[in-house]
Amino acid sequence: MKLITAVIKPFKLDEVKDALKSLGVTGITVEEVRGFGRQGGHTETYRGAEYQIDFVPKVSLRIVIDDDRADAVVDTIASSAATGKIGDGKIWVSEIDRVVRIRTGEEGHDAL
Amino acid sequence: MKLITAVIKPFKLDEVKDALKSLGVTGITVEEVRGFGRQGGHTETYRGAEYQIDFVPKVSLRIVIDDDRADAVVDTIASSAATGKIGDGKIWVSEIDRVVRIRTGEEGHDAL
Amino acid sequence: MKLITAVIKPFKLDEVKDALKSLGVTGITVEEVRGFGRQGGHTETYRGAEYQIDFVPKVSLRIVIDDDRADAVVDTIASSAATGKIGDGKIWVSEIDRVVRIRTGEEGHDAL
Amino acid sequence: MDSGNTAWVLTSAALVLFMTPGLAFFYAGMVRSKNVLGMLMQNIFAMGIISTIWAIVGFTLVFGDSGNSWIGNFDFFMLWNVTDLDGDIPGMALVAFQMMFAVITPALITGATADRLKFGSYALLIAIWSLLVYVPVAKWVWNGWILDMGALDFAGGTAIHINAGVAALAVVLVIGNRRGHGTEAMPPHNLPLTVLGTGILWFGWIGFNAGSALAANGIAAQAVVNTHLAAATGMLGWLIVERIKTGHATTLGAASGAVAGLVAITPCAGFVGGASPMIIGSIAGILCYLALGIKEKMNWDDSLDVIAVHLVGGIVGTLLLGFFADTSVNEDGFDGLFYGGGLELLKDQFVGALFVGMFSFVVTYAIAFGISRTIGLRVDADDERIGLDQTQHAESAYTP
Amino acid sequence: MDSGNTAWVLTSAALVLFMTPGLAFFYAGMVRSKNVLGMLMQNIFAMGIISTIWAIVGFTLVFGDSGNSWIGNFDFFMLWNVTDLDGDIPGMALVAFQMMFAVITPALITGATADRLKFGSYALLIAIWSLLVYVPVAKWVWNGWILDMGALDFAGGTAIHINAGVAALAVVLVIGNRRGHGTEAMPPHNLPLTVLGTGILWFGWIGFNAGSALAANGIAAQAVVNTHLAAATGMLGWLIVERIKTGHATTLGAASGAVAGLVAITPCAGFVGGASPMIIGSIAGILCYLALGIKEKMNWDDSLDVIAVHLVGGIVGTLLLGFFADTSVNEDGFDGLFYGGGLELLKDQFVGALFVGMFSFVVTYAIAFGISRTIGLRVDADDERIGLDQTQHAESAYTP
Amino acid sequence: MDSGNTAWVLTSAALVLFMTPGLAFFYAGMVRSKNVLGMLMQNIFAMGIISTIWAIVGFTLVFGDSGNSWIGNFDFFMLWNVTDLDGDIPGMALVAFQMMFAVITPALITGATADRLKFGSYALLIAIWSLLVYVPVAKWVWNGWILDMGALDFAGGTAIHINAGVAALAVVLVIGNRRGHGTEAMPPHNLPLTVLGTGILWFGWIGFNAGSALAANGIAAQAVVNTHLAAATGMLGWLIVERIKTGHATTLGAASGAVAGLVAITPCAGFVGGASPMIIGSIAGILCYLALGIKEKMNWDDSLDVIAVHLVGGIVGTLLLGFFADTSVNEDGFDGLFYGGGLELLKDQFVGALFVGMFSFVVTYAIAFGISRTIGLRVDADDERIGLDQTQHAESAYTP
Ligand SMILES: Nc1ncnc2c1ncn2[C@@H]1O[C@H](COP(=O)(O)OP(=O)(O)O)[C@@H](O)[C@H]1O
Ligand SMILES: Nc1ncnc2c1ncn2[C@@H]1O[C@H](COP(=O)(O)OP(=O)(O)O)[C@@H](O)[C@H]1O
Ligand SMILES: Nc1ncnc2c1ncn2[C@@H]1O[C@H](COP(=O)(O)OP(=O)(O)O)[C@@H](O)[C@H]1O
Repeated sequence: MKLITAVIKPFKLDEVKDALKSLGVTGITVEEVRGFGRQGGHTETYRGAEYQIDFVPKVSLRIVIDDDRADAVVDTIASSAATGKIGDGKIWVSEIDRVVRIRTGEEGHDAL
Repeated sequence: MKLITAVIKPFKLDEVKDALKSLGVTGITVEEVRGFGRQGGHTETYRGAEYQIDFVPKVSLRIVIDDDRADAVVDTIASSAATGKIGDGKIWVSEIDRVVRIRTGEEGHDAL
Repeated sequence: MKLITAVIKPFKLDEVKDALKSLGVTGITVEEVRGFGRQGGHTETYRGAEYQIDFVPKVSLRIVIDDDRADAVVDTIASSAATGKIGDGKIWVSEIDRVVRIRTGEEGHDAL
Repeated sequence: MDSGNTAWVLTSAALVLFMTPGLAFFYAGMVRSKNVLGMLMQNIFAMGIISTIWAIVGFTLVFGDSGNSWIGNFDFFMLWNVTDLDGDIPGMALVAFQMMFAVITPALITGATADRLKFGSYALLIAIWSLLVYVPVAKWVWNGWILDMGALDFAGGTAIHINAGVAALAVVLVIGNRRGHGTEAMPPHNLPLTVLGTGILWFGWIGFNAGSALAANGIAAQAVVNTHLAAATGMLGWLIVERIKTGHATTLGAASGAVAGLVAITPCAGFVGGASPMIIGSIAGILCYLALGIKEKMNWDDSLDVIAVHLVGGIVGTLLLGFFADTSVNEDGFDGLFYGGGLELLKDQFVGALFVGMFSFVVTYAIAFGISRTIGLRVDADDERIGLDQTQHAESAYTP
Repeated sequence: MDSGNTAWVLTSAALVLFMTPGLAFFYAGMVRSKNVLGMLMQNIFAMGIISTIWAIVGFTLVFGDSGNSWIGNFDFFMLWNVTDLDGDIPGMALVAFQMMFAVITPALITGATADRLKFGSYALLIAIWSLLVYVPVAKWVWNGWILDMGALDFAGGTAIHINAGVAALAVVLVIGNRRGHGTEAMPPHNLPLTVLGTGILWFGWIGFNAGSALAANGIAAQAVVNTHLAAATGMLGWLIVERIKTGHATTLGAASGAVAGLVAITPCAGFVGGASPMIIGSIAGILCYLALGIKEKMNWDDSLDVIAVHLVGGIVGTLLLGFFADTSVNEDGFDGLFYGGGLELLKDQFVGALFVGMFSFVVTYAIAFGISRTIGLRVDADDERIGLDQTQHAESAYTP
Repeated sequence: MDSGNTAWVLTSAALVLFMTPGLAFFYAGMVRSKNVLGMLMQNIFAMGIISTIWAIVGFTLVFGDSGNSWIGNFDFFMLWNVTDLDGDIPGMALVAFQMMFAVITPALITGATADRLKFGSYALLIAIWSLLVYVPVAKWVWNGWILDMGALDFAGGTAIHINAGVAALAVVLVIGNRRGHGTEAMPPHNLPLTVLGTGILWFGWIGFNAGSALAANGIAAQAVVNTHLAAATGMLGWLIVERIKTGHATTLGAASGAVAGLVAITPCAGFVGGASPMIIGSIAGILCYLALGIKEKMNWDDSLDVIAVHLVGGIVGTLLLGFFADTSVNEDGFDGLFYGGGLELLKDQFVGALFVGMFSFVVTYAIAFGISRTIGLRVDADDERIGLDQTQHAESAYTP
């Protein structure tokens, strides 16, 4: 079982979700985050003072998925979230030992 | 050392936290997230236009815990977060290499 | 490849970010979280009723980094986030199988 | 026609109009974020439905000169012939001013019933309530037997606050407590909204009370000062007790105390002077704080404390007027106990308040019970969990 | 000079002043969170630039007694000699009151063009628009040929709402739709702000309409009642259709319907009486709701529905006045079709509205097109993605 | 008694009342989210404590006819005998109007001391300040030697803005800078709240300045126009310099410039005419922007720029009145340098401002120092880190 985490541009969320849905992904957990990266931040002005804001709004997705479908999910996110411009974000994959569906107590593949 | 992640219904947070406290869990990190899943979303109406909102508010918990207590934590969350209705959420467990308590620099079991 | 997760006090974010920048870390993903821990919560008062609020505002950081730099990152966070007072937070490290930069499709070390 | 008096009454009507959105925010800041729009909507909607009812039959049933002291006639049905009332101010100015009172009164109830009413049933509830409870009470107090009996109510301590406070209790008894009441914490989701609502209410209340003089004169000026001082001392009274009891003076406490003072001064605003508003305000601040415990003891989920603030505050003001009324301030009033008027006024105040309270309770309970047993008054368990915003209005208050 | 009338006009000026911040919040609640400050700023900035232009040349070009009915002269350039207008009220009271109208009119446009205007270009657009469109139209309607022709516009149905509504369409046609329009969901980011804006607008509109009587008299009082009732019934009309069509009565619907009713009653406020405001309000609520479909059909991204609410609402009110105007309410008006005046007034209303609409469309289109082709009117794609707050103003609305 | 004048003064009192909540939001939007309620509470609480003090002894010490020009007597202690002041307007109308001024003045200080005052100590600070600083200054400026000397202050440039601005500096010098000042970024947490506050302040300022005419006449109308135009041009002046210096015109800049213009026109509102308010407003907008650098240079943590906006704005207005005052606008004033009055008025303005500034600084410093050394004025380091909301009031502004 794999956990796929992606950090993407906020306005790409709908597109990525739709692409994953088409791929048959049945669950995603999403949160608003802020990212620091090569994209750089921006300057804000408050009463003459300028602040460097290093963090840019991003959206993070987490998807738990069977091992054999992980690569397809990564590829789908990568293609649907890309704009080709700096700041498109990252995807990373890690190993999961156990998954449980709270409602039924099902585990592993059945829990998804 | 294990990292347990749970996605639950927001109104269950207090109950889950109290159950974990009783179990002797000493730390939890919580965030507001939005979830897409079998539960489905809902329709919102703005000036006659109807939007499908696929994401439902959820709360995510992260708990770092000793290997031998991981199953007990998972079970406790599973039972205290369950309503039996669709959308109760998931729990997943992954392996942690290293934990540090920032205040003291303690590592491993002592860091918790 | 490692994923380093840190939960720190919110007002330490700028300091930690600057320390990591100096270390050459090129990307961080940050989110607002709430933490329950030894620090304990506080009591709030609403029209005579007192509520125990167990959760304290924290900030969580996630950094994906090459294996050989992981310890340096952990140490840097630990030293820059510490106040020596209870509630300074935790850092934990886990293994990552794969990383992709969405913009270019680069993987592994190149994706960072 | 006096243009200055007209200007003041029209200004006051606008100020009172603004109070209902103010009340909406006062309450909406205190609910959980899934019920914000539900609360705002219930209040704003009162501006739609009650105004319409008032224009069609409400005004005429209160002010139509029927010759009896129980209910008006249909002379002003649909606002026909209102110019017959033109005098020092236009009849339409009275319509406008009184219409705003009719709107805000049922809206007060929404604080008690927060987070659990079906929207359509709520709409029906306040429409019927306005006709069967507000209209007769307003007639009796301002143009009927309670007035004739000798009871005073300058701007609505009895007609509005006691009336709505008792009605709130009756509806709560019918619908029951919120799910999770007493077990889950339900802290206010956005206190700045509540402070905003307080600011708007305080501002508008100047028109509410001083506009009730129906003239821009010394009594109106006295009412402005009284109103402001009662709010100020209501705040101080509440905060002092709160700080003693909990160790903190809270922002919500400041807001609540100010509103308690405003409620209490409402019946008194044009009848008292000197230091009286400060005494009335601070007593109200203290007693309303102490009254918060009632709902705990009785296990009534009066969610945002309509009973403690409006019912208790209204009673405090109505009865204290029996002590502090002073004909040297307003010769159209009577002297209270402290100004040589004996117990007469206090007794009349008490009788008026009691009768209105009982009437309002019985009729409101009957209406709520009737709706509850037919089309249902409360949302089902799932809808309550999900929240009113989504289930009643298909909207989200906040979108990231 | 009449102090009561003066007090009322000054109060009304203050109320109308407050409407522009109200409008800012009405709109800002509906945009996405990256464009909140952009929207607030466009509205607040209108208070800066338009007021200044109005004081320098606007007022004199509308009210300077040129003897012709097309454009005023320079008698009151820089507000010199305004005391010459002193009469029942001071000339400066008229300046103040009318200045607030001049400010809010171009601000109405910002709802249609949300999320995509360059700030500097917007500033230029409304400055020119105010001079080339608002000033002549205001002159014709209130002090020129449209008035002379016999058309009535009590507080600006034609001069303000039709005018701004048509202008909004013209600018949208020049700048095009928002990126993502029709494909991305763009739900309101903070509906409580929209409700707040609605409350402020409703409150301020009392001054807008009833202040237009320029006196605190029976007509002003009638206008207060009419304004409030049209808002109330506009809300009811909108919500009923909405509930039938979508199954829900929404908070945004209540807000929108109230504004629709307010728009429609604007031209009628001091000319109609009895049940007319309720009929006009509810028709407006229903028709404005139905008009929401127009932009869909035409693929116009009138982002926050300025056409449906202000243009359609303004037309509804302007034309219905041809039916409901009643000289027994205001002898300075005319009788409409239903009050024995025949088709005369309706025809004049139609001609005035049509001419203003055409003029506003052509001139606005030309101005917007000119700016668009020179310094550019729309932000570039990246800036639009990032949002106006950051790119135009180097600020964030909300910081955790 | 003139009902029109009374209506206007009561309306103005209500408008000024509303300014303190407005100020609360203006400031609260700029602080960090952990200090929102702290800021709101400090302002709202001023409405409680200062009103009460004013009613008991403040009013009488300013307006009690002692025969001397330094301090009033106790004739109106507890608001007794105020009807003796009845004349063109009721004495109580003057009480009401002046009470609102007394409330907002110390509230202005909270912007400078944001995020670090202990609540109880703050309460004590403003209570003492009101008595020892505000009361004598108000007496001198409006009813004592500064007035007699020939200095003009229509609505409080010296008595309110210079006074509070200097006091803010004195308190900052006593308590020191916020922890993290200069190293941590402390951006505004919610700029829409600041815009809301600006809207309310602007709206209320119409009453503040034009109500100071104490009549609904030509001077009041001129004051409305002047006030609005100074706000408008203050905004434009500030934004132009800001755009040149930083490349952006910000929303906070628009808000700040408008307030700067409002501050500067305050002493002038009923004494100048024509284009003067636009000149005064734009100079204030520009100079107040430039004055932002002072605190940087001096390392004063005047957190929300009370010095740059209120102190500098107040000085600008007070001194410019020496140039622009025009007796053809108001014969009760004097002519300034540009209207043939020579340097006399300018000198008096300068002396009045200087004396008030010095007095306010010394006494405020002493009060703050005294409190600081006894019960402490500043929260401890941990409480400051956690924030005022939780530590001072045991509340959270926002709950998810
Ligand atoms: N090493 C990293 N660890 C965690 N998150 C990262 C890392 N690098 C980048 N990110 C996240 O990805 C976002 C985009 O990264 P950035 O370097 O700006 O652009 P790109 O992905 O196009 O190279 C960042 O804002 C941050 O949220
Ligand atoms: N594969 C998944 N990966 C990550 N999160 C998931 C996944 N499936 C579900 N979730 C999370 O769990 C929540 C509940 O899932 P859902 O399928 O709606 O109900 P249930 O858990 O009862 O089957 C979702 O809203 C989402 O946040
Ligand atoms: N076992 C844990 N799992 C996940 N997060 C934890 C855990 N223990 C603590 N935390 C996080 O770290 C924060 C600080 O922990 P706490 O026990 O209060 O202080 P300290 O780290 O100084 O011992 C908590 O608020 C919580 O967010």
